[in-house]
Amino acid sequence: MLMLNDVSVRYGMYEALKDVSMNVDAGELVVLLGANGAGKSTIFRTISGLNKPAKGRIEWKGKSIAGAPASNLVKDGIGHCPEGRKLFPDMNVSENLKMGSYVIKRNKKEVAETMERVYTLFPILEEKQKASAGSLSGGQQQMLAIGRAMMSRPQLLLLDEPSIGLAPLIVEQVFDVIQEINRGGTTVLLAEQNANAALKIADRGYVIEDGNIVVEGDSEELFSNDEVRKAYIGA
Amino acid sequence: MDVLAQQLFNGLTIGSVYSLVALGLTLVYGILHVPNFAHGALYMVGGYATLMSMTLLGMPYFVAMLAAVLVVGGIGVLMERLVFNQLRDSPPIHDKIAAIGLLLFLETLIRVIWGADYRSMTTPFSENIVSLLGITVTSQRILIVVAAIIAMIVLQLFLKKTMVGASIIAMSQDREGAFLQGINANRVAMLTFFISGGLAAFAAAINAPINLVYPDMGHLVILKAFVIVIIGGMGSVPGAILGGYILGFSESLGATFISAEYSDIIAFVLLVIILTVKPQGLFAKGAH
Amino acid sequence: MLIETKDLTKAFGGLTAVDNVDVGIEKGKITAIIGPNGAGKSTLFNVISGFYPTTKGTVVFNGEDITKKRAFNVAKLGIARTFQTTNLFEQATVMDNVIVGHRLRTKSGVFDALLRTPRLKREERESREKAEEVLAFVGLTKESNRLVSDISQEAKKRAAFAVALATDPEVVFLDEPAAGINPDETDGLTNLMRKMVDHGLTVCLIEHKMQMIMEIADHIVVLNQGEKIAEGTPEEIQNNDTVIQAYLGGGEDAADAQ
Amino acid sequence: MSIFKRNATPLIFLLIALVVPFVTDNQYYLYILTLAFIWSIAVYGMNLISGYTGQLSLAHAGFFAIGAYALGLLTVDANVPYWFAFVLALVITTVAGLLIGLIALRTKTHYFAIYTLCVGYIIYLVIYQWDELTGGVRGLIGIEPPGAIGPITFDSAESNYYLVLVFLVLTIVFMKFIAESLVGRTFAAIRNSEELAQTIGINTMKQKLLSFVISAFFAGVAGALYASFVQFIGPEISYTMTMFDMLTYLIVGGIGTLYGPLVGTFLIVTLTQSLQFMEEFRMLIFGPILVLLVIFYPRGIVGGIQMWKAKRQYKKNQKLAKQASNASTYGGGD
Amino acid sequence: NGDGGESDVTEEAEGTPAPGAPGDEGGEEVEVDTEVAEGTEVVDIGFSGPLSGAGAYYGNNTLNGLTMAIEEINESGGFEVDGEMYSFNLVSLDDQYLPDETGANVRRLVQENDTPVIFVPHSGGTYATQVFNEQDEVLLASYSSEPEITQQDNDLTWRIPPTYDKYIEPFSEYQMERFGTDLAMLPPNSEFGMDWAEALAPAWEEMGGNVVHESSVDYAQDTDFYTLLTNALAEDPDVLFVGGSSEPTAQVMAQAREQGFEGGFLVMDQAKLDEIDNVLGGAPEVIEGSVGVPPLVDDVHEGNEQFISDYQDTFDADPGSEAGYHYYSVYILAEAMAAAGETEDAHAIRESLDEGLQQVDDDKHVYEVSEVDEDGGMVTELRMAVVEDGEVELVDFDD
Ligand SMILES: Nc1ncnc2c1ncn2[C@@H]1O[C@H](COP(=O)(O)OP(=O)(O)OP(=O)(O)O)[C@@H](O)[C@H]1O
Ligand SMILES: Nc1ncnc2c1ncn2[C@@H]1O[C@H](COP(=O)(O)OP(=O)(O)OP(=O)(O)O)[C@@H](O)[C@H]1O
Ligand SMILES: [Mg+2]
Ligand SMILES: [Mg+2]
Repeated sequence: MLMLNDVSVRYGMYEALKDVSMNVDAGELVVLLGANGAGKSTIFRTISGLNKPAKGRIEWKGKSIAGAPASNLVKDGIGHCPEGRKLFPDMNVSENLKMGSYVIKRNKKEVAETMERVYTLFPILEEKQKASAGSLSGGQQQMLAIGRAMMSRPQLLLLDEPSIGLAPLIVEQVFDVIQEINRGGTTVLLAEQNANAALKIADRGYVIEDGNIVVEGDSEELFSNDEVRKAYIGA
Repeated sequence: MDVLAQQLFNGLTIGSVYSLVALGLTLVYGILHVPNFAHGALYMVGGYATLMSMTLLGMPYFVAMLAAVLVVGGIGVLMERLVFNQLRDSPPIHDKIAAIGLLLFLETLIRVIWGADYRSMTTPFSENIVSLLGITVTSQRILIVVAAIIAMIVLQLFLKKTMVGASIIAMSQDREGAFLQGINANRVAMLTFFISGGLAAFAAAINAPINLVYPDMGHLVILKAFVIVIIGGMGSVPGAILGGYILGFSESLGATFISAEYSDIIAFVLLVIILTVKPQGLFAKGAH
Repeated sequence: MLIETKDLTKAFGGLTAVDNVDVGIEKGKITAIIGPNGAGKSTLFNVISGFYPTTKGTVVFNGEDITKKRAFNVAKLGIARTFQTTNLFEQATVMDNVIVGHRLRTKSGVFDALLRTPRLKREERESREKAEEVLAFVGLTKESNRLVSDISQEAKKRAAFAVALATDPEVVFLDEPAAGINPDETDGLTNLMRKMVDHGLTVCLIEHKMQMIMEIADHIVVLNQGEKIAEGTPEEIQNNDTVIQAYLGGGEDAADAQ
Repeated sequence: MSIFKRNATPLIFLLIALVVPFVTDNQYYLYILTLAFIWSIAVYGMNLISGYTGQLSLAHAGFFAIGAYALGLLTVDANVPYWFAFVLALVITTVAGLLIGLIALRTKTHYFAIYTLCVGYIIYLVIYQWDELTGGVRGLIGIEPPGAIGPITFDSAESNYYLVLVFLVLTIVFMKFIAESLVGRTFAAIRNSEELAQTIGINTMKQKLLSFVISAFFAGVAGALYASFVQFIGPEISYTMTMFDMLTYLIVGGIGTLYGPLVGTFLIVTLTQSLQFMEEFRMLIFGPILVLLVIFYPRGIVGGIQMWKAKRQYKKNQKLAKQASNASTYGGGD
Repeated sequence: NGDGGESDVTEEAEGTPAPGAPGDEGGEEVEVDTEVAEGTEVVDIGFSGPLSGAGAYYGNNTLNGLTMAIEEINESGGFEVDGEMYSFNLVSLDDQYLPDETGANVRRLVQENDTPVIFVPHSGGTYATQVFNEQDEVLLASYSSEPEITQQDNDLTWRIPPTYDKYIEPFSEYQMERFGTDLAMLPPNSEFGMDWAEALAPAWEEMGGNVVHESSVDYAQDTDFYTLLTNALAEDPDVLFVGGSSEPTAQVMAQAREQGFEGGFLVMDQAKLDEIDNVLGGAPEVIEGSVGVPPLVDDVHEGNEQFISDYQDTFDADPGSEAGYHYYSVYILAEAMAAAGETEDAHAIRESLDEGLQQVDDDKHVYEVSEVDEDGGMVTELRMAVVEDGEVELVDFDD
């Protein structure tokens, strides 16, 4: 469904991605592992149109999308829950969620349904509907960001380190939700440093180092790969 | 005649105009971070567009007003496309300079086409005098106050209650976050400039009948609008409205109780005092 | 203790980012500060280094109360720091960046500049020599004439170290020095930090890379939601339940990266 | 020898400037050149704070006017001897710069720009309204030409030209010395990042204030020279439009460059004169040119030339680097 | 001039627009506005005024007066000086109202066109020029009613309009009689307005009146005049002193009526009653009881009939006094040159202005100027215009 072919991305002179190739099939949950600064976010930003690739091809549902503006890709079914959350701090929780449904805004029923679903997944958000996003705790903000990304009813959901800064208990909860979203039919591409937890719910994974894909395989393979264990999972 | 009541109404009138101009400025300032020094020129062009639609094309007042809003809104969009969009990543001084270039251009253009002389604009409301509660006003002045308040309410409803309006706010709060919801940045930028220009034209169209139309008419107004935007907080819609009225009232009361000569200084002194006490502005949101 | 904070508190509006924290930084040692995102680590640095005014509490450096001192004065006393997001003068060369780092140890002003006084010449020479010395120390001699915007992420980190070292500090505060660079390069930076200590400097750093922390830190302080929840040697911290709960992760799920 | 070689181009221009009065006795050319030199001194002042230190000040037409009015009032109303009045005028401008700077510099970025714009406007309004002191809108007439220095008098256009030229050269040398010294590095550090400048022990407030005060001083020098050159001043010299003119000179020439202020002022002043016949249409061209310039040559003419030179140098270096291709950038030190 | 070796008579005219006089040192092109007559020597006369920017409207009016007169003179074959026929050629430069620009322009005109006379229609430019015009030997023809410009001991200044102080007494007397003794003053904050206000207040009080309110108004920039009017009218004045440019003045007057003012207006001479009436689209009830300077078009007599109708034909607008005076002054200048027998020597021309004035044909007497006095000021016989029962009437000062 999603395919990257020899994609390179530069920030000025610095080459953050070097000939990256990968693919995600419909319904899969694929995890992207890598250290700080390895290039995970860059891959996501490039897929969702925030960065333009210097070279290479990106295909989504058979169409080339490299360089397309982010706003079109959202309409096309790619949802991105970005690093740093990027919420609208002065809007309240329900307004933030509404903004998430921008591309399906005409379909009132669908919007209401999806919002219901988000509230079921994260009951705390329903409680805090009227609180401004800026006043939420880190964990709540992360839930809101995930919820907002779901609001556009994406076929592919890009989740950039959703567990960052969350207490372990919440982390577990978030991973459960991701799994549930995936089971509901949404394809998920997930970036994580918490390899252990991620691999548990993922079908497949890629390991990225310094802008290169260095290892790929299904979850068990990666889990049992010694180097991966050593670098990202620990003893 | 009750001087105080009359002055309060005068403050309300002039405050309405200030608020409208400041609103347009604060939108582009807060959302696209463009301190548009050419905004006063848009106001001026709005005055001419209304007047010329009435005199040259024979349009009725309200139609001419609408035409002016569309024309000046369109100029705003052009400015965004051709100039400010190109300058998005350049250092902050540059868009100010470009705005000054646009200001010079627009002002000269008008002068070349229609000359530098003052023109007056008569509307069906100009001569209709109403006296109530010890104050005397023309219906044009009532129109200014009522129309401005309606325009502000409509704008606020548009921003708060419609998705398109919300997308403008969203972009002001987090640009990338907005992109990721499918909001087309270019469209929002153009829309913002359109509204901003339209508001300037609207302000000019309702105010010109009690004043005059001439190429310099925007100079002082824009300076004061900057003051208002800073007092009210950059990008804050309620702040601009409140600031506009604060200034309108302080001027009319200041001219009465302090000094008429220095009434134009009030705005600037107010700003200097505020920034002296609070360098980040009155309604600054936390430090960065 | 070289630096000691007492009841140090920093609030932003309603949010208490640093909450009654007491930490001590020992001379000639490497102290690490860890904790989840938003725990208040960077804020703690900002308060100690005079960037943010303190809400409550004191900071004592070498026996002197520096709580109320502003950033530039703190730097003059010998506390240097780097930022979490590398902060350099992008459009200048590495050398120029580092030369200005020594400015606080020079005295010449406008009149020296106009009269080209011997003092100015001497200080310009000293600044350049200092810059060369620290660039050699961090291993950037070859890059010294390139624009900062043109060098690699890792070189930028080193350049930031060099700028900090050019201020002739007694102690350096490093905010996530290894963020955004690969494991190999991380080792390089680890060695560099060790070298700094060997040269008599005191190092205090924030890091999320646990392997690295456990390897080089003499002492670890753990913050969570603005509060200090633990401190001790790497072994103690690794086995501290509270820390595992809040940061390192409990259960098998969160055996944590790196 | 090397000093001459390094500064060859400026020195050639200086030579040309020195011989101009011998080549032509056209008073008009001398007048225009003298005016252009005076304005560029003011623009150099602006460049120091706005270009080198990165704080866009829009109050400098005000400082220019303070210098001019101080000189005018001291010579006309108070009959102070010329050069004493000149020095006093500079002291007054500098003190005004210090007081305004102390408050204004607490604000940052846009706020600073608009704050100073308002300060400039207040200066204008005060000059305009306080007619007991300033003559208000009528202006000040009968300002003295520069007083004699020993045997040298300044009653001819040529002598005025040389006097202003001397001030201009001194200004440029001053700016060059400052820019290349540790002080200049300090200002540049503040421009690049105030935060970082503070961490490396720079008292940014003090340094910004220093830069601001010096820049006001130069605006004052220009104002005082202007007053005694034109011998009549009115409030319009402090108006926002004057400010915008100065800003235009700076941007066209190249903000933050050593010769930008001179190049920009000279070019626009002479261009304005030669396009006199276009009257109103001049601005129809200038406006768009200004816009295009900031879009395509953000660092003005001088900056553009520097960029072009740097690129050429870079390409050369790349070639050399390729030839001697060896990697290894650092070795962890020892 | 002199040792430049060049005379101001630079060429034999060919009947075409002269393309920047050849022989200019720089060969620099300067705009030339008028056609010269065939077979005559050409005298360049200079002009520096606001032709762009906010003052362009005013500047162009003054220029219109000049060009009209020059074209008439040239079309009629020129004027005779010392047995030779001469044409005028106008060289105009824009100074945007800025004194330093005027300084540059005047120098340029002297340098490149060697003009013996230069018209400057504002006092700032006049002051800036007075610094050096004696040295450069150029006659400064200043259109400024500021009395001070002829008190600078400048031997080469010619003040064209009457000084404003002449109006004050008769205006005051009339209004005091008709409406009463309480005066509220709203002068414009321009130079002219200040001068008027400073002269009017003491004169009014001396005549037994009270000044109940005074505050200057920025007629050019204020967004709304209501506030100031409310304060002025709160003092219940009988007479209101107003007047900047005609259009804003009209606004102020109309708004005063809106707020219930029923007294008279004492209108400063910058504003013209006819223009005010035009702006208001004919509002007799507003201008009723005004006293002001007679609009040129209401003051038709033998001397200006032709001028007014020609002007209206050419420019499709009524001439104001600035156009009228400039028109007149060109004829005076031509006669003064004839009287001096000299087209170059500014001193000689200046000395002969009064003589020239007396020689001007009766049908060119746009105004009734009796003399050019010793200081170079023109002395005009003045009348005032009053609006009584909706009609503008002219009243001689003695009446
Ligand atoms: N806007 C930018 N400009 C310059 N360099 C950048 C930019 N964004 C990222 N980089 C650099 O690109 C590299 C890859 O960054 P990226 O954010 O993709 O990493 P990541 O794998 O998401 O890391 P993290 O775990 O920290 O989120 C890093 O070295 C980073 O410093
Ligand atoms: N200038 C500020 N204004 C308001 N709140 C702030 C400010 N700086 C930090 N905070 C808040 O203070 C808390 C602590 O932030 P801090 O940057 O110190 O965290 P940290 O421990 O360094 O996290 P990280 O590991 O992500 O860098 C956060 O909630 C942050 O949002
Ligand atoms: Mg990332
Ligand atoms: Mg941090």
